[in-house]
Amino acid sequence: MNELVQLLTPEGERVHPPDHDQDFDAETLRGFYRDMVLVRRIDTEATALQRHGELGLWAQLLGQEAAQIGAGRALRAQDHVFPTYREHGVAYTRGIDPLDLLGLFRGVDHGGWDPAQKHFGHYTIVIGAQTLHAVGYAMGMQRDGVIGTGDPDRDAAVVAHFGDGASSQGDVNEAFIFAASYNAPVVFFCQNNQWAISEPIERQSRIPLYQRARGFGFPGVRVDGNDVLATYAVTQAALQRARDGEGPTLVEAYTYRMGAHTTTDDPTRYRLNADLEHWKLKDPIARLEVYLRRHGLVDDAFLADLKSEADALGHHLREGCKAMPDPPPTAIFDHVYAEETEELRAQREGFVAYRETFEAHHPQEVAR
Amino acid sequence: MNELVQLLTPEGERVHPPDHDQDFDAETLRGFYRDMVLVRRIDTEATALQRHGELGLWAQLLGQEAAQIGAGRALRAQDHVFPTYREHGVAYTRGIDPLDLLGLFRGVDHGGWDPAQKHFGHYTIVIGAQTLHAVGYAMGMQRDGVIGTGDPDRDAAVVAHFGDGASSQGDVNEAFIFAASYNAPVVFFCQNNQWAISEPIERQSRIPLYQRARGFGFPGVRVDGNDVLATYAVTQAALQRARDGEGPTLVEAYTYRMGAHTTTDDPTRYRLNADLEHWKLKDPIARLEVYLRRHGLVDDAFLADLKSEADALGHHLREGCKAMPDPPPTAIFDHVYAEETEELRAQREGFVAYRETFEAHHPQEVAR
Amino acid sequence: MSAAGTETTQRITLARGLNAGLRRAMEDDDKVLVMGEDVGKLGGVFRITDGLQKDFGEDRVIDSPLAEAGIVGTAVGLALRGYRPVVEIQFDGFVYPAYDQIVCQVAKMHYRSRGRSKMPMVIRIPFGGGIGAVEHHSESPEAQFAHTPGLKVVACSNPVDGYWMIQQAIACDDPVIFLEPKRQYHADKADLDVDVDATPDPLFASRVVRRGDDVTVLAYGPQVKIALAAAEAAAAEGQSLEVIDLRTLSPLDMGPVLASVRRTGRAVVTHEAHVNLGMGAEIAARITEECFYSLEAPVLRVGGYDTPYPASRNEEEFLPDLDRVLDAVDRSLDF
Amino acid sequence: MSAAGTETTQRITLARGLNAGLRRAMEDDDKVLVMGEDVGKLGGVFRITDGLQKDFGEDRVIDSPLAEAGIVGTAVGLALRGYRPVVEIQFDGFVYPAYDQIVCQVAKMHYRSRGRSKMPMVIRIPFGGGIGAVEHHSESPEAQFAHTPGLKVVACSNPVDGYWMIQQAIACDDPVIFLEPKRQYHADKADLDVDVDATPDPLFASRVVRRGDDVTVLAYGPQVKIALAAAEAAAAEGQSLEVIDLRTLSPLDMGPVLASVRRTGRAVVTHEAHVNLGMGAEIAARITEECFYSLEAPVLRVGGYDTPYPASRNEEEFLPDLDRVLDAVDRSLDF
Ligand SMILES: Cc1ncc(C[n+]2csc(CCOP(=O)(O)OP(=O)(O)O)c2C)c(N)n1
Ligand SMILES: Cc1ncc(C[n+]2csc(CCOP(=O)(O)OP(=O)(O)O)c2C)c(N)n1
Ligand SMILES: [Mg+2]
Ligand SMILES: [Mg+2]
Repeated sequence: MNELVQLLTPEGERVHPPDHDQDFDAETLRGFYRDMVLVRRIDTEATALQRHGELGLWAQLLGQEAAQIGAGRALRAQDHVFPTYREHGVAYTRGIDPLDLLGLFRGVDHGGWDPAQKHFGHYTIVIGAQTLHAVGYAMGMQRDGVIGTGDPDRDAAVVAHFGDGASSQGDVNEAFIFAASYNAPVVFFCQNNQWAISEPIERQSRIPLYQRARGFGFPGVRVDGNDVLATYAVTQAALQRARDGEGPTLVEAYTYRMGAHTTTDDPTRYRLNADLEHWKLKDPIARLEVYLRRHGLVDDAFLADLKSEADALGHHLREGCKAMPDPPPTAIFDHVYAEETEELRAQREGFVAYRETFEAHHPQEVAR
Repeated sequence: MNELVQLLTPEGERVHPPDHDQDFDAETLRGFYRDMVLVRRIDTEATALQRHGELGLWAQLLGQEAAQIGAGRALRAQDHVFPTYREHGVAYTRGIDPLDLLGLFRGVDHGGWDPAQKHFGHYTIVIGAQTLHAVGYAMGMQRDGVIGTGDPDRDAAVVAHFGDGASSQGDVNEAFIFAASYNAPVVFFCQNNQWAISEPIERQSRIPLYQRARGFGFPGVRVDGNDVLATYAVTQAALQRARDGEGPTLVEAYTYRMGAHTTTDDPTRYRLNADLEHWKLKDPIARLEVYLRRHGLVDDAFLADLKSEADALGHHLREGCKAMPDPPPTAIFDHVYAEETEELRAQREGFVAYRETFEAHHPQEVAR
Repeated sequence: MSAAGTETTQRITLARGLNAGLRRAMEDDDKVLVMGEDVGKLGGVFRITDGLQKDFGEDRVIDSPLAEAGIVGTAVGLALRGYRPVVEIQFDGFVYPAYDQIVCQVAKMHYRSRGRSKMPMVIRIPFGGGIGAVEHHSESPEAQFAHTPGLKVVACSNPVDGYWMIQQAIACDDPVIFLEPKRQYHADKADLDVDVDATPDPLFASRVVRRGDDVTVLAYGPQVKIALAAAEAAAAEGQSLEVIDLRTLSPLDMGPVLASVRRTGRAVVTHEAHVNLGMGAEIAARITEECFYSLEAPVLRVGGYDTPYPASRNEEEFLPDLDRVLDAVDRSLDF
Repeated sequence: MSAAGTETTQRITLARGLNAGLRRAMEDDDKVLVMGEDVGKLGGVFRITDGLQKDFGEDRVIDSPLAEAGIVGTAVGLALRGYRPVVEIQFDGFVYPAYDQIVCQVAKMHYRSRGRSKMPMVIRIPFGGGIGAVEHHSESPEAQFAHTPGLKVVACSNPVDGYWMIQQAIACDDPVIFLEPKRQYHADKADLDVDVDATPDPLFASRVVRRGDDVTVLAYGPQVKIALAAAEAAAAEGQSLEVIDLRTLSPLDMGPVLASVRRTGRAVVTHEAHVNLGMGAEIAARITEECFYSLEAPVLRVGGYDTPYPASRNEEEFLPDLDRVLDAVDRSLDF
């Protein structure tokens, strides 16, 4: 499969593709490694929190760490990201406290960060809807004059994340059309983890997904999504193209969903264990670790420090999650509108009055 | 533009492309010519009827006769067509009385033929919606075992018509995905007449539309849509592929909308007259006429007969249209359901009773 | 091999009732197809189509690409070709990408063709909240479909109805939006008699599920259980509530409703959907038109508030519960 | 250069009022964008955006590819980037491909983000029938949007309101579904005072447009003219109708409505949308809840029948007209 851009093989060997090769210093490589380890820890902790009833659900990213760290680290501060519900790794690169990701899955809010401040949109659950938002946002950047000025601190681009299943949605294909028509500065980043819940990629497309882009008039690249170096290099190039005003690119990060779709899913009903075992050999973290160790770029002290850091992160998540307060009942009525209507105000008041009739009878119950 | 399949040049010269060449006997060629002349007459008459207030609207096909006759004549009886609102030429090849096309535009019904009997669906006005119906119908053919049996009277396929503008709709792209996924026996026939009302094709796609198909994993072909021979040959091949079980094809018939979008449109607001003049030189009927005359395949008698036939058709349309009765008022309530609800029956009865109160006062008014 | 096995009575959940009903419909008519996301090997995220692909094959139980307009749009084509597609929408909140196909195509095909093209399609939608889910997984979209002429809309509330109603909906020559209260799927069991030639209630009929004299409580889907619990609680305080399971939302079967309200003089409607322009509005308007002089109080409505569905830790306060129904009953009685 | 030119008073149609309002909003705030199919050179199929692209350029008046989800979805992104998109849906019946983006994204973004992401978008929809058009060109989808929390829904009925309301809707930080009665676009003229610093009525307010004592008639959009004509005709027969132009459908401004009904004791609501679950249902339910003891008759509803929109030769019978409004008034008075 030589159409796949790869810089680091599953065996941890550095290879040099003609198009996207790049040198990385030790610091950067260690950084990628650290990122992936920490992000996997976020995922493991959140999964455990779900098992312990602290979260209602968790969408695991196990196996997709390289794709997300590569894509996330290629961003500049001024770039903007539109995620699905699984981009915990990208969120982490945007400086979002992983605790803020849990609120949605715990059921205390629909997303705990400020999209404008973090340059990272809210998780979008309706498959594909965010890709159009990404294109519109990119059109806004065009109108703001932050494309193709040559100033690296000014030129910006957008990344639209989506999955292999999402590639079948009308919205996603319309996003391709609008992006091509307006030459919008957007990178379509598809994590092809080969499953849309129980449906294999073959149900969505009979040919490699990256080829879809050509039919809309812009380039598509397939990158080894379990190779953080390749993902970084390819995304960086695509982002630069966009910032330079050369328009959209589709990046297909070829990876594998090593976990279940979410914590409520049971993949044994629809896929072979052998498949999973095969992909474990391509683990994104293991291959970078082999490379780093072989070249003496990490030592035991680094790894021990990282382990402590991960443990601390785990602790932060566990304690933070359990301490996360439930929203007050009246939160139901907050922020429906920027300018609240009298109608809704009256409904809120009715709600409060109604609850007060109970409070009189069962004060504790209502207090929480 | 050698990507364009052409068998007959605008100057009426026969050329022989490597892939889709075909021999046509004189009878067939005269048939095509006759078809196009009659279909243009239908269009002219309907346009005139609109001007005289007999139709509320008419969607003209002027300039698209070759695309439609080529596509329509390539069908076998058992094939099934899903049209837009402009496929008057295809409808004619399916044996639909052109008068039945007028009802929709006169406002007496939403379509006057039986889709199952004519193997020609109802005109669909919501752009692109019918392409999914076409794929579903083709999936039904697969389940009925009428694909790839080798029996020419049994093997069947579907044609989904749509325009260049429609290529931007989510539905159309989803139709591509479903067709590819199920390898459905469907020909996507896109008449790229270069305009979606006032928007030029460049707004929808920056590359030739036929290339869209490749990104979904099936072939696309661009054919000279003003060349009835080429359109026929290319559609026939695509249909045969579909009937043989080899899956979908996108045919882009490259043509030009010589009229307005509809009779209510004013193209002078958005396009240059020079453009139209340029395309007049590529007229689909003129070029075949030149060819037929040059090779002595038509004589004055044939042309005179055809003229009488067209005149008779015009007469039929004019008289038929004017005589078309308005639906009775209660038609509003007919066929909402296959199994009418009591609720609706009551509403209908209320309507009748209400009108009867008027009848008592103004008998004539209600009678119509 | 039928899910019924050899016994004539089973204790089943709503999920099993629907599964058995689908199975029987597929056995009875080989034009019946099941389509949707993950309906094959997985058996759907709620397992309603469990085992069907194994027994009926991939041609009849079709895993669709991830695109709701595509699913419903291809189902339209299959229906035009003579099939009877049963479409599963994975969650209520994901029906909207298919909204155009449903309201402009599915609903209008029979009318457009003046009866020549039938559209015997069932669109199954697991609906409503109460399962602690994330955004878009707890919606109640029924009013929008009920407002659309050409569609029929029903909601089942219990395992036995699930079994029969799904078969009746599939047998109906009109498109039916079939709402399934997802929080009931695995909640309660009921006795189902599958082998007898039972004559179930008609599909488009409401049913009095508890007799009473003081106030009529109207509910459907997930709220029927709550209305019954409210009636039980009210009885302890000497109030006699009549509870009607509406079952059909379009058409409405107003006969039993009007008869009841003429007797009780009071009505409360409850649903999870937003109150504003929810089913309760229509029912209140019709009752008032028909029983103006019988009414002792205005028809009162209990429903989801007019806010988006909240984060799940707030859904208990958002959803109508026994107390809110009783509160409305009291307000009606005090009027 | 403003459409207002130098005169302060113009006689304008609704189409011109909207055009002038859009122009002024674009002059006042350069974040305001216009987008949609054919809104550029053509000026829209109804010419509402006539001349705007010429004067404000292709970056601010954007011809979109032919895809409504794409139009609204990209408008969401533009709004998130700080723009104020005004989207034109070409005809009512073509809003449904964008339905998912509208109800799941536009309506919910502010709530989802707990107020961090505003969604100041206007979605203009020419709505209603009466122009003899083919299928899908005469729909009245307002109830579906009014049922959706997070959206605001208004309908203008005359040229002066068109001019002011479009500007107010654009200035609103919430998404507004802006309904324009297409059969009124070029029908009547009114005097518009553009240069004075007028203080128009608030956007979310109903307005009594004719005083009367016997029956309150509630209308919006294309039905306001009909309600006024009915009042005129009724006056000749000695009946005094109060007519209220609702103007805002979500939120409803019930104050003037309730005050009127408390006085008249009778109300008739009229709209082109299907009666079943139309705005009339909600209004009837609310009036009855609030004015139970003032009502002499149930609130009566006049509307489109519960059928798909018919072929245009039948639309006259389908649409509520003066006679049907008066018939309801008579029935109310006879109750
Ligand atoms: C419109 C819509 N339909 C269905 C769903 C239910 N659903 C949630 S995730 C999912 C599969 C998504 O697959 P993919 O795009 O490959 O992303 P992945 O989950 O693999 O990251 C489905 C069907 C949804 N969220 N939205
Ligand atoms: C969903 C939808 N949006 C908008 C329209 C209005 N409309 C009717 S025809 C048309 C242009 C169609 O262009 P194209 O697909 O190229 O077909 P053509 O009319 O050129 O044959 C538009 C925008 C519609 N009918 N349906
Ligand atoms: Mg996937
Ligand atoms: Mg076109």
